[in-house]
Amino acid sequence: MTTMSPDAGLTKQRETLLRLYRETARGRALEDVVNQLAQTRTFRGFFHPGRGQEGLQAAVCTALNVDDYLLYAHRGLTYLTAKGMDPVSILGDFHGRLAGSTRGLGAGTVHCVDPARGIMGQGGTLGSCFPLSAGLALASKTKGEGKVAAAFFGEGASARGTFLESGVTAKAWGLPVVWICENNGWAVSARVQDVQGTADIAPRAAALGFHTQVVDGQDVLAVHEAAIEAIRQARGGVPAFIEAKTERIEGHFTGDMQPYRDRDEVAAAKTRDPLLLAGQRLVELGEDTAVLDDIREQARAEMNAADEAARTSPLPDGTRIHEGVWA
Amino acid sequence: MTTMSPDAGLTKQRETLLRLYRETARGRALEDVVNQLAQTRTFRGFFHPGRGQEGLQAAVCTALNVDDYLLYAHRGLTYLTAKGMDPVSILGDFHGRLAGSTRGLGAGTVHCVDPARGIMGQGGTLGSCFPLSAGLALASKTKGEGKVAAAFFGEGASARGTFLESGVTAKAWGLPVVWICENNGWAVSARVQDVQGTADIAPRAAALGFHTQVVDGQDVLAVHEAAIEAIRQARGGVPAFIEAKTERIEGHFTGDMQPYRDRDEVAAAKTRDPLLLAGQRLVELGEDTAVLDDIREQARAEMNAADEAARTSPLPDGTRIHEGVWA
Amino acid sequence: MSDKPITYAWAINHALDEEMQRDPDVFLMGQDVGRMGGVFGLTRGLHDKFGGERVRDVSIVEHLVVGGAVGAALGGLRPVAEVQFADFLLLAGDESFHKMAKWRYMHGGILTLPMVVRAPCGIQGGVGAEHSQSPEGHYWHTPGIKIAVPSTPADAKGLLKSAIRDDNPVIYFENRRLYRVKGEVSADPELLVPFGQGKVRRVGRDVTIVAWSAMVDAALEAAEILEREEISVEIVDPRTLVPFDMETVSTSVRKTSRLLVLHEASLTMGPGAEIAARAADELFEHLDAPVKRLAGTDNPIPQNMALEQFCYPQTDQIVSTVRDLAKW
Amino acid sequence: MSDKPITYAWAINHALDEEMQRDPDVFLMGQDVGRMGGVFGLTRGLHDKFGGERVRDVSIVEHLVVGGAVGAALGGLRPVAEVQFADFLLLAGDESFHKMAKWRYMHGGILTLPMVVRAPCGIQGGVGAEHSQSPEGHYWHTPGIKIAVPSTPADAKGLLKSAIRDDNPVIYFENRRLYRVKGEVSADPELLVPFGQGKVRRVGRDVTIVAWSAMVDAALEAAEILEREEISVEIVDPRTLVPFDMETVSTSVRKTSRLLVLHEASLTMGPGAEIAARAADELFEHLDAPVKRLAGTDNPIPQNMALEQFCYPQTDQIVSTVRDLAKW
Ligand SMILES: Cc1ncc(C[n+]2csc(CCOP(=O)(O)OP(=O)(O)O)c2C)c(N)n1
Ligand SMILES: Cc1ncc(C[n+]2csc(CCOP(=O)(O)OP(=O)(O)O)c2C)c(N)n1
Ligand SMILES: [Mg+2]
Ligand SMILES: [Mg+2]
Repeated sequence: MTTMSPDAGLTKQRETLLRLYRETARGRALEDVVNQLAQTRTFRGFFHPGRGQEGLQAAVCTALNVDDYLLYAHRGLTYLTAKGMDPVSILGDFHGRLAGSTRGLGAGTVHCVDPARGIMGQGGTLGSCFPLSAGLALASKTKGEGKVAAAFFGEGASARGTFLESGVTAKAWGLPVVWICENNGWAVSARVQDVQGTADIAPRAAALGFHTQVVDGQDVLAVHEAAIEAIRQARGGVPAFIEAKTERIEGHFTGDMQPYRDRDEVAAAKTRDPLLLAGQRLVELGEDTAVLDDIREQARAEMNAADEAARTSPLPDGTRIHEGVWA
Repeated sequence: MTTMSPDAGLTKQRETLLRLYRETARGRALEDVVNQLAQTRTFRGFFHPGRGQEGLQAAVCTALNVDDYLLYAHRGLTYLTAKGMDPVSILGDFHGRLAGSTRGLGAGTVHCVDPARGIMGQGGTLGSCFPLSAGLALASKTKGEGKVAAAFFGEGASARGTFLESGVTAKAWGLPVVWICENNGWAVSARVQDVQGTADIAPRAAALGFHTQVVDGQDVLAVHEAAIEAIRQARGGVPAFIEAKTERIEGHFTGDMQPYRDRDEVAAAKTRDPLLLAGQRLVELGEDTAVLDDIREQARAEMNAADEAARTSPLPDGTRIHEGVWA
Repeated sequence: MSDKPITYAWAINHALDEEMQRDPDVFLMGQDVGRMGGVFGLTRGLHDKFGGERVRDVSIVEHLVVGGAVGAALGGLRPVAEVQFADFLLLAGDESFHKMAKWRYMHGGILTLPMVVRAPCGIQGGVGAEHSQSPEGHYWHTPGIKIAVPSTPADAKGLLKSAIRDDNPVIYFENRRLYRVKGEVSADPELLVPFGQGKVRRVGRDVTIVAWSAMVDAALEAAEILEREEISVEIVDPRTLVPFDMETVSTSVRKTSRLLVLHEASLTMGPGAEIAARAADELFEHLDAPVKRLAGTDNPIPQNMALEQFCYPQTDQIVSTVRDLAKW
Repeated sequence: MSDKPITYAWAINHALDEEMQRDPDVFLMGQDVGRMGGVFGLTRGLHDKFGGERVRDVSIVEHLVVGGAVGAALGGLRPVAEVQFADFLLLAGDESFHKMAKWRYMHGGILTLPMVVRAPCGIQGGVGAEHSQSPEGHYWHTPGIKIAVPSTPADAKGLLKSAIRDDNPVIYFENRRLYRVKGEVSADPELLVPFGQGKVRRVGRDVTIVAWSAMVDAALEAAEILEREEISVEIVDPRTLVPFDMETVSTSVRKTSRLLVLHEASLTMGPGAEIAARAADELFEHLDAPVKRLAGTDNPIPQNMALEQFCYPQTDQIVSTVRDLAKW
């Protein structure tokens, strides 16, 4: 690594931060559209708001190459936009229309897919990302493609048995997997300590020999740096793990009022909003607030336009259910 | 704990060691009978010889109370005899006769059962002991019975997802489980490093918050002490884990010539025979070799007599298959 | 807990409440069953009433939920485990197909596993391929497991209570489309619905429909329409698949000579196959028409809510199938 | 690899060898498939020939074996995964029932999963309830998975090669009782057996038996005995269950008017139910007798080898069932 003058370092940091701010803002703007769709009952399925976790998703996904594999999680949408997916095809899925990435079959976030950008989908059963990411990483390694396979999951899902089975194998085979645990402390209504007897997930990856980092998930720069290092390790054949301590600001799904959760805790979480924090940091670094306002405005405009395009796409008809079972 | 005079300490150690020697010898004598049955094709199923691992099995099971739960593993039989099960009913299972604990349904070691002695059986799928032991421990805890649930498994099985799911839950609920990993370095033909990327299993239990000990599995006294401590922890609500580094002296099953394994390694393993080592230690402590010879002779006589009783018991007829599906 | 109509969901809640009250060995375990009262609200109030030791939240650990219930049952408790969706029961494959079904038998028949797994099934709400299935067929092909498939609030309560008191492992499939359906439910805590006793939901002459769970209501609706065309439909609800009450089916088919089996699970190798096969053997001489099956389509369930209706039998399809059958 | 008779086990080995030779994306993964050559010796020599990168040993990680194969297939490889016993496939419930079967469909049909899982099935050798099953029925009820059930060495080779070249996920059930059975097998590496094409194993007039896997030999044996009584049996082996060749079955039943479905899996909700149900519908007017099923008993398989014979159809039972059928 070359050394930089303090000034160059700060400029670079500001550039990175701006990029992460933009991706965080884009993800949030997209979710705002989805919330709107949910409120107007245009979208009536389940949506798991990512508010509070957009920053870390942006920070990791912007560190990936376009052809690196991504298995995203259910909490929000920033994984997808930050990895380069077209918001029209994401929103097309929410509208259940042919513009969606699943051509009208899906409706909602769960199965958005974009293989050209390495976005290989999501399972409806938590923890299924572990063996799948190991398999994708194995394919990349076998073919000498140099791609990593990144998989996101919550701390709840990190208790699934697939974590262990895939972890020992990834280590034994030196697979380029990057596993990112979004530890928001809650799995629906269950507090992690209560059901797992610990608040810390990283030790279980370290025990298997993964390269392991624990990072403040609300600090986009810290997460971004951790991601770069994890990806470097993985490309070198050491499976890597990041535990990002984060905050679930909203309920588990849209409409969940979180009665099981302390109000003060939620209030405290709100103060750790990653977009807010990144914005403050940028201002500290001398960025003009107008620039930030503009970024957010652009993001909103982009997502509104995408929604317009998606909602006017045709609906599938009943025969659609029979397409795609077989290759 | 009260302090003892050095002499009293040695006497106690010798007594304990003698007891462990006897149980190790009994287990070995029983296996010798089974090997005989296999050689004469009286028993034609699979048997996984425990040679090399009898000592640790004896050392743990003699530390359990008669009503503590036991889920034993497939490697050998010393678990069962040391927990107090009648060799006639074990051998009855090998003969597939009504004297067997499964009344002729089983034939072989896998499903020997004796609920009166806490022996709750074995699954044919590795790793199924983890959730079952957690459930048994939960029952004991809920009912305030003070029993622990001990489960044995190899290092191969410790990669099964059930380990993780049951482990986090056992920790969260403070369940009295004692998990004993017999780490013999091999799962059939697979060396643990090659398929799990590590030779050490204990860290994955420690990561979940288990009380964890690593012990030389060929040293019966060391294992016995570790077992006493683990059981104490478990009864106090801290799930406990023991990794016993041990040796698989024979092939995976009777008849497996281990072509995949280095001869020197096997030869070295043989020098670490737990019965041999315990005998040497006893002699060092002043025990007469004649006493040891006598113990082994008695064990042989006991098991031969048991075999005689078992083999003359009636065979089940074809209707037996329909009994016991439903309560 | 009066005799006035309550929902299927409350009927389940009442059954749990009463049985926990009656027997201290009964306890609940599952994701969010505790303070939250279940993601569908089925266990509301039970955590407050019985405490965290008897209403146990877990992490995302389906193996532990089912396998732990097996262990707890062996240890003398009577667990009622919940998976959030019936599809997730398949994740605990070893624990459900092997441990729960076979542990007793493998160990000579001397151990007992009194346990229930509650499995919310059915297509509703755009939850997609892994949250919409009705996998009762997979378990009917697994000797050692009893299966309940209630279609009404009264049966939901009575069968769940029987399941909890049964000394065998039971999978209790509750259909999410029925949760808000109301019906009269007895407040008598000793009123059980026995396993293995089907019920004639509607008396008719011309065609027998065998249907359970949410398909019973669809069948009843179709029967009303057909009645206007003077086609008289008899509807048999087996209520449990294991044990299966073939006698009630036979009695009906002996009368009508025509059989339609109706279910939500996908057609091929679905539970209708077994019933049709038994009819083709045991009732051969009584049949005047081919045995028909109407069932879910042979594809995973799409997440798009608008497409769900195409994936399981709708009333008009039932009507036209019965109409054709009646012509024979 | 000549045309002289080889065993079913070697036929499988040859298929793997040839396909690995042909396509560098094909690789094997499973417990002990490497240096040991598999616990049943099926992969002997392949590790030496193709190296550890293409013949991969794993720990006790069935979830990873099946789910890893799904991932590897998505990444452009063509995995051939092995579970040591077909029963263990049920352990990877999420990975087989959900991921493997549905990942393509759930993602709009734009991803492709060319993968095979080899699953040794069948009752033999006293390995008990969790190592003896034939769970093809569970997977036939799972849209999105193809299923092969070869009964001869030639089909074992030809179907496995087709499976490996197929772009869909395939479960390949190889019966352990057949491993040592010999038969002529073509050495032509391009001779495939297509999926969905049943085969008439024996031509007859009076009764049709549908049988696959190890039950074909039992059916042939029974047919010889019945021939002496002048009962002429036609035997149809579907060879694959998905796709299922109903046409060959129909043609046969149209001729014989009598159908017996024979299989090793337990009777209730076994694959025979689907075939019988289809016959009861589609062939109703051609049937002169009840559709019969003869299958495994409805209990877990005991470990006592001496009891195994009571758990699946034996030749004498087939003979007497056909004899009764022929009387109609
Ligand atoms: C195997 C499985 N079990 C249960 C569920 C239902 N479920 C969906 S999200 C969720 C909570 C997940 O918690 P966590 O992994 O911490 O992610 P978070 O929602 O907090 O982002 C649950 C239980 C599921 N989808 N899959
Ligand atoms: C789930 C499962 N997978 C595979 C097997 C087949 N199998 C039986 S023993 C064994 C090796 C076990 O290794 P380990 O756990 O280390 O125990 P050891 O045999 O060394 O005592 C295997 C793979 C099984 N019984 N269950
Ligand atoms: Mg969480
Ligand atoms: Mg081992």
